[in-house]
Amino acid sequence: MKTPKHSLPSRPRRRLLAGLLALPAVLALSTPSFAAPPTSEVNTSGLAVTEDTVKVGILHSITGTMAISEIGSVQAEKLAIEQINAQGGVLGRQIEYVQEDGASDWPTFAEKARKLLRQDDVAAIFGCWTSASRKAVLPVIEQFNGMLYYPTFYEGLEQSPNVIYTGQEATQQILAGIDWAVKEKGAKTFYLLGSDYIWPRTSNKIARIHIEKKGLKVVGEEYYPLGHTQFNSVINKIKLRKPDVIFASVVGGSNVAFYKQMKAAGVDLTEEDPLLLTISVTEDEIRGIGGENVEGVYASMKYFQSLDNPNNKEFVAAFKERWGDDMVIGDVTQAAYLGPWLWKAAVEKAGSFDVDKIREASPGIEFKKAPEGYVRIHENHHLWSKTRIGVAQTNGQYKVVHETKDLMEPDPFPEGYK
Amino acid sequence: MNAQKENFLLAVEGLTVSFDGFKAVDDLSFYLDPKEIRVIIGPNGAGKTTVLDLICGKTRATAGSIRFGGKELTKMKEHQIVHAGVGRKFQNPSVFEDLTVFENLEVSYSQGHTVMGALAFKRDAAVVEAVESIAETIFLSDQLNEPAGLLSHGQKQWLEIGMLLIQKPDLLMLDEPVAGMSVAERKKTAELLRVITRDHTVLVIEHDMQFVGDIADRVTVMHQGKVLSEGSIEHVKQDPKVIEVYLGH
Amino acid sequence: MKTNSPLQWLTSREGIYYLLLALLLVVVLPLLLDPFRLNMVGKYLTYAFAAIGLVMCWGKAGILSLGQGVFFGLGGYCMAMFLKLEASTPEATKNQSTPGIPDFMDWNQITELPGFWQPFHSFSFTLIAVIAVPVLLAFIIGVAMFKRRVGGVYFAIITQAIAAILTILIIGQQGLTGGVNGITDLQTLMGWNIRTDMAKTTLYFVCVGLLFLCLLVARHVQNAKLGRILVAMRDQENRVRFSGYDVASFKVFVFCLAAGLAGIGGALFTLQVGFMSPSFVGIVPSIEMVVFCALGGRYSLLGGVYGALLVNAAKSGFSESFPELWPYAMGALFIGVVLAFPNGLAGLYERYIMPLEKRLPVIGKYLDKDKPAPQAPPVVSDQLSAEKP
Amino acid sequence: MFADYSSTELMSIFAMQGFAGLSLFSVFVLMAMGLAIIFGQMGVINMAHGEFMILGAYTTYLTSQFFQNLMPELFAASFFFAMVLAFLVSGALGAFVEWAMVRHLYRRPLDTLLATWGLSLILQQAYRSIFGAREVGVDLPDWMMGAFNVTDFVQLPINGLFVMVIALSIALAVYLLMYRSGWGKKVRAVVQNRPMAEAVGINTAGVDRATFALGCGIAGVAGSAFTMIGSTGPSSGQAYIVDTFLVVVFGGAQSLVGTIISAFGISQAQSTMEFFLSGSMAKVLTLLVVVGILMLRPEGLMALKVRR
Repeated sequence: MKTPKHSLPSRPRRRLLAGLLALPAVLALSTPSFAAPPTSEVNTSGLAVTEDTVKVGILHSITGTMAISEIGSVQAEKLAIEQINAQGGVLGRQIEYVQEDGASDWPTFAEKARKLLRQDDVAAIFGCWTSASRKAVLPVIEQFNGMLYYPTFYEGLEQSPNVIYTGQEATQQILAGIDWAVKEKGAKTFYLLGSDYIWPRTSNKIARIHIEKKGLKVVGEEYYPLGHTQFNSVINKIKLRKPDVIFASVVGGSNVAFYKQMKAAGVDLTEEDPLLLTISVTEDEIRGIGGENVEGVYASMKYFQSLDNPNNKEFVAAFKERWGDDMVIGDVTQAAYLGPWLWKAAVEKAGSFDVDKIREASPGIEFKKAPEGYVRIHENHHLWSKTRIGVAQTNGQYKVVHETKDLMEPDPFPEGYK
Repeated sequence: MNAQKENFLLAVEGLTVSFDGFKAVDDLSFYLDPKEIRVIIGPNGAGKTTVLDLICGKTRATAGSIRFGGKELTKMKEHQIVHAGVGRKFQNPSVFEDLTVFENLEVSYSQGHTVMGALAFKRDAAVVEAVESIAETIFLSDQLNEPAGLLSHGQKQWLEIGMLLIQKPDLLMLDEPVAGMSVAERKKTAELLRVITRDHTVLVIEHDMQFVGDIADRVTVMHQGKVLSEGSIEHVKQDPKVIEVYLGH
Repeated sequence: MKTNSPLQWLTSREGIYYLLLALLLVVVLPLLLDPFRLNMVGKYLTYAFAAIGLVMCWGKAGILSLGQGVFFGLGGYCMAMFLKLEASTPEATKNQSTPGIPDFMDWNQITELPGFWQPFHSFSFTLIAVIAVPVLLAFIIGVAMFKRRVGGVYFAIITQAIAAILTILIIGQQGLTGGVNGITDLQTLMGWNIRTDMAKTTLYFVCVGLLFLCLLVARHVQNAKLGRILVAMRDQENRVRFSGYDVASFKVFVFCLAAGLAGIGGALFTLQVGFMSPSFVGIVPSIEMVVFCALGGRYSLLGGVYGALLVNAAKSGFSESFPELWPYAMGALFIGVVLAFPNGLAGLYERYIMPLEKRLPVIGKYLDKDKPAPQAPPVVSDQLSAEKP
Repeated sequence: MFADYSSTELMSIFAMQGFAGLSLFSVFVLMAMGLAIIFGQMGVINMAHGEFMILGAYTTYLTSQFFQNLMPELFAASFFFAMVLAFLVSGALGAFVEWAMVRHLYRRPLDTLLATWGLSLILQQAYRSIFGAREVGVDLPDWMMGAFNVTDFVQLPINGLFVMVIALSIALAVYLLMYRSGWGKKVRAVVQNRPMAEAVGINTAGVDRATFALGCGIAGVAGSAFTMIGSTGPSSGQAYIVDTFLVVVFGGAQSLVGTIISAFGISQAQSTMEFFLSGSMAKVLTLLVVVGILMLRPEGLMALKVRR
């Protein structure tokens, strides 16, 4: 493994550092930018920066099976870039983006990341969605010392100096969700259900440990292949085991089948017997599933389109204006929107586009205009953020019923949850 | 009985095969002496081709036995039956159209029949000689380097016969060897068969009674999967049962 | 086989084609392309191994396998397992609950390296396994299917189902296999960093060298009597059978040959790309490999190589310039090849370019001296269909 | 394993699992009927079969949108209208594809596989361009939602029953058409001996086109029915293709009855195993068993024994 020039602080020191670093970050952000500094000063590592432009990459699947999920992220990233440009760009330079298609194929992601870094010399890449695509891209990003802003909530267990994780890692989403279900809904028994790959499996592992720590019981754990569309058997099992909570991390097209079949099998989720708590169904997915099929489903995430705060209202309005009135915005889309803004803040704080300097500047960066409220980059390159519980309505939106009091600390390598 | 059996080259006894209940060959028995030329005749659907299929292993018998030179063929695989010395020509000429005449004969040459053997096979003088001599027998010396696909229908029939000969089989089975041939080709084929029959046992299916009369030692008449009559061509021509079957409807 | 010495062969028409390809791969491309693009060509070439296998298996012997990706993937996984073990030293993984095992195992609460991973500590074992594992699986499938005379469309669909099974299995057993992410973050081969430009360029040349080796092996098989029997089998299976051949064992052989070639390709892919994932074991890559082969010309070994190069280059090119259009272009390519020139590029070349060569005063006369071996039959038709069980 | 449950619960489990198996069965039958005609009868390996299904699903989506927005009072009946439309749209595309592509490939069945795979790429991307990459949700009329409560524990979902009824009606219709009508005789005549069929005055080109269109139309109806239980996205069709081919091959390609029996066997096996094993392993085991049996019996379950 290549050792980065800047090594991450060891774990015990992190909390302390976070507080210290936050202060200068606020100061840095509040400094107004003057006339654009010369290129030779802000770009010492051969990036595609000119006197008035800077190139970044957008790398998502816009074809293939993952396009469904990733299109929203592309839209959000483009919107953020356009907004930044309208405000005068970064260090006086307009952002130009090179968009590449990962085509839902992991080696293609790696190949395109390579192209973006080696041929286009982009200053940062906003992209990837699935863990597999990130894992494929990661060695490339590290080798050529690029900067990746990764938007998806994911399983954790990773902390690359060259990645800023703008979505939540597993514990942020799961612990808050389960705590809420236990405290507010008196849940005692849980049924864990997921698609068969690393994120659901890791999430359920964390969930199981957390549940068992509380002395409560997991009565079933089940995985189905990605794209599976027949859930009648598991629905029967659930009916039989009578859990208080179904903890679901089913992804993609399987969701549609699962919720439709739940409803058809006579499980009325609004009765909350059992209660369904998901960490994977955003507003985006609901469009495909149909609002009436998920009514009463609870989701544990950091962002819902219905969040009631001025930042979000502005963001939602801008998004709809740019991409159409019928757009919905899910958790990942919002996280993708944070990427360009956090990068801009880091560039301005570092006064340079150089990746090494951005990396150094990143921890402690705050973004107060975040639609989700307020976020701050932890030294482990993940975001401090609040977790919310929303309940799905027939109109396809979540109604927020709970919000963690404090920002949850990101903990990609959770002690005691391995 | 057993002692008697040993004297036959081919002994077919109680042979039966049924397709979904339809008995195409029904309790059939006949015997071939070494160097005998036997012709099977019979109306369409009598089960003639099926008999050949059964002997060469293409179709599996439901019951009965086929003994060939002391070996039980019904239990053997097709290629083992060939190695035991049974060669079979199909009704429609089946030669390898993408290969040249030379290569067609070479493929049938009795060496390099295993995967490794075929990989290590060298075209040595013995091979060339064997191929050329057979080519002469089957009137194709001038076409040795032509793709078989370009041959006429009759030439393909000859080539297929040549491909059997080069295997040096003890028993040759020919399914309508002159079907679809011109008169001239027919004559040449009869000539060819006469050469062949000098040192092979031959089992032929044929309709052309003139041709049958020319070559057959004995004739077996089949009808509805059974032997209707057997004997010399004159004998079966006189047999009222045969006349009934051929003319009665 | 009519040529006696290698030199004579190299100056024959066929030899010149091989020389031209060598010139392109060894001289022209390395001079024209930067290391990044050259590495991409190297990646495409790994598919050419699978395509050569398909030319032998499908073009020559008429067995359409939709499981070529399985063998490619298995070869790739074998190599990836070795590299992953090398990368997972106790030092590099000291943050794990169980240091010294691959990271994804640790995430899945596996505390001990599973038995079947153990031998992959050895490089020589790995090299053997890269070929042996795919061949063994192909042998089992081949014996089971061909001895039962499963052929044609049925064989294609069953191999496709096997590809599906293996994909689900690899994804489902993620503690042992890395799941859907695959085996990632591979860095060194026996201490040699495979991520540098220098290493990638070296690997490219290794890949080209092995490709020619495989081409020559395949060519040897094609020109031996075995090759003629394969073609004969494709066209008249029964005649071959009743000429005394155990058809099934020949099919098993060529299927295993294709699997072995694909396995080598897969291992080189892992080395050049730096990871392996179940997406290469699946149905889509398997079909794509068939397309490389079909585009290049299913009867021509060199056609397979050019097919793999061109389709992949087109795919990369299209997806860079018109990301939303490339599926249309790819789809149109499939349909166009099949409808308009079923013998692929090799067929086109024979039909349109070869006659032109003769008009060139010097080259034409030179090339005319040896008669071109007809690579493809005049009419393509699947004899396989006649052979439904 | 069963010790925790009372006997009534056990009875209910078996009843519900049986029903789960039946609904999987009807899904398989729907998918396989169209393919049984196209692949089993015509020998065309249609890899774009899933995309024809999804075309039906999108047609259903558009129809239901249309009714919801313009004629809400008729919305309850829109589904039947949508199914007819799905049949026609998919059938029309099928006829076009047959004319433009498939008819040139009847002598090369394996090449149909490649060409239709290309077609499936094009169709998927076309759906993506037209309907967007996201999945669309089809709203169902209220009467289709919910379930009959047979006992406290056993509920039969109405849309599941509905899909089952559609599946069986289609199977019956196909059977009558293929085996009890003059047209079916023509189709089988063409399949078995094309030159002869031509010689006796059958318009083989017309029969081919109609047969292919029929198969695609049925795929469209299947897609329409699937909107009730599955997802509708550009790539959703891909999920079904391997299963569908296995069902048809396993049944014995030329036998419709075989297709139904094999759909029943595979669905029951899979849903039973799903109850005892994890979903992934159940799927792997089911496929393995199917492949294993196919190796022992390559001609499938219900193949005719013919003289070859």
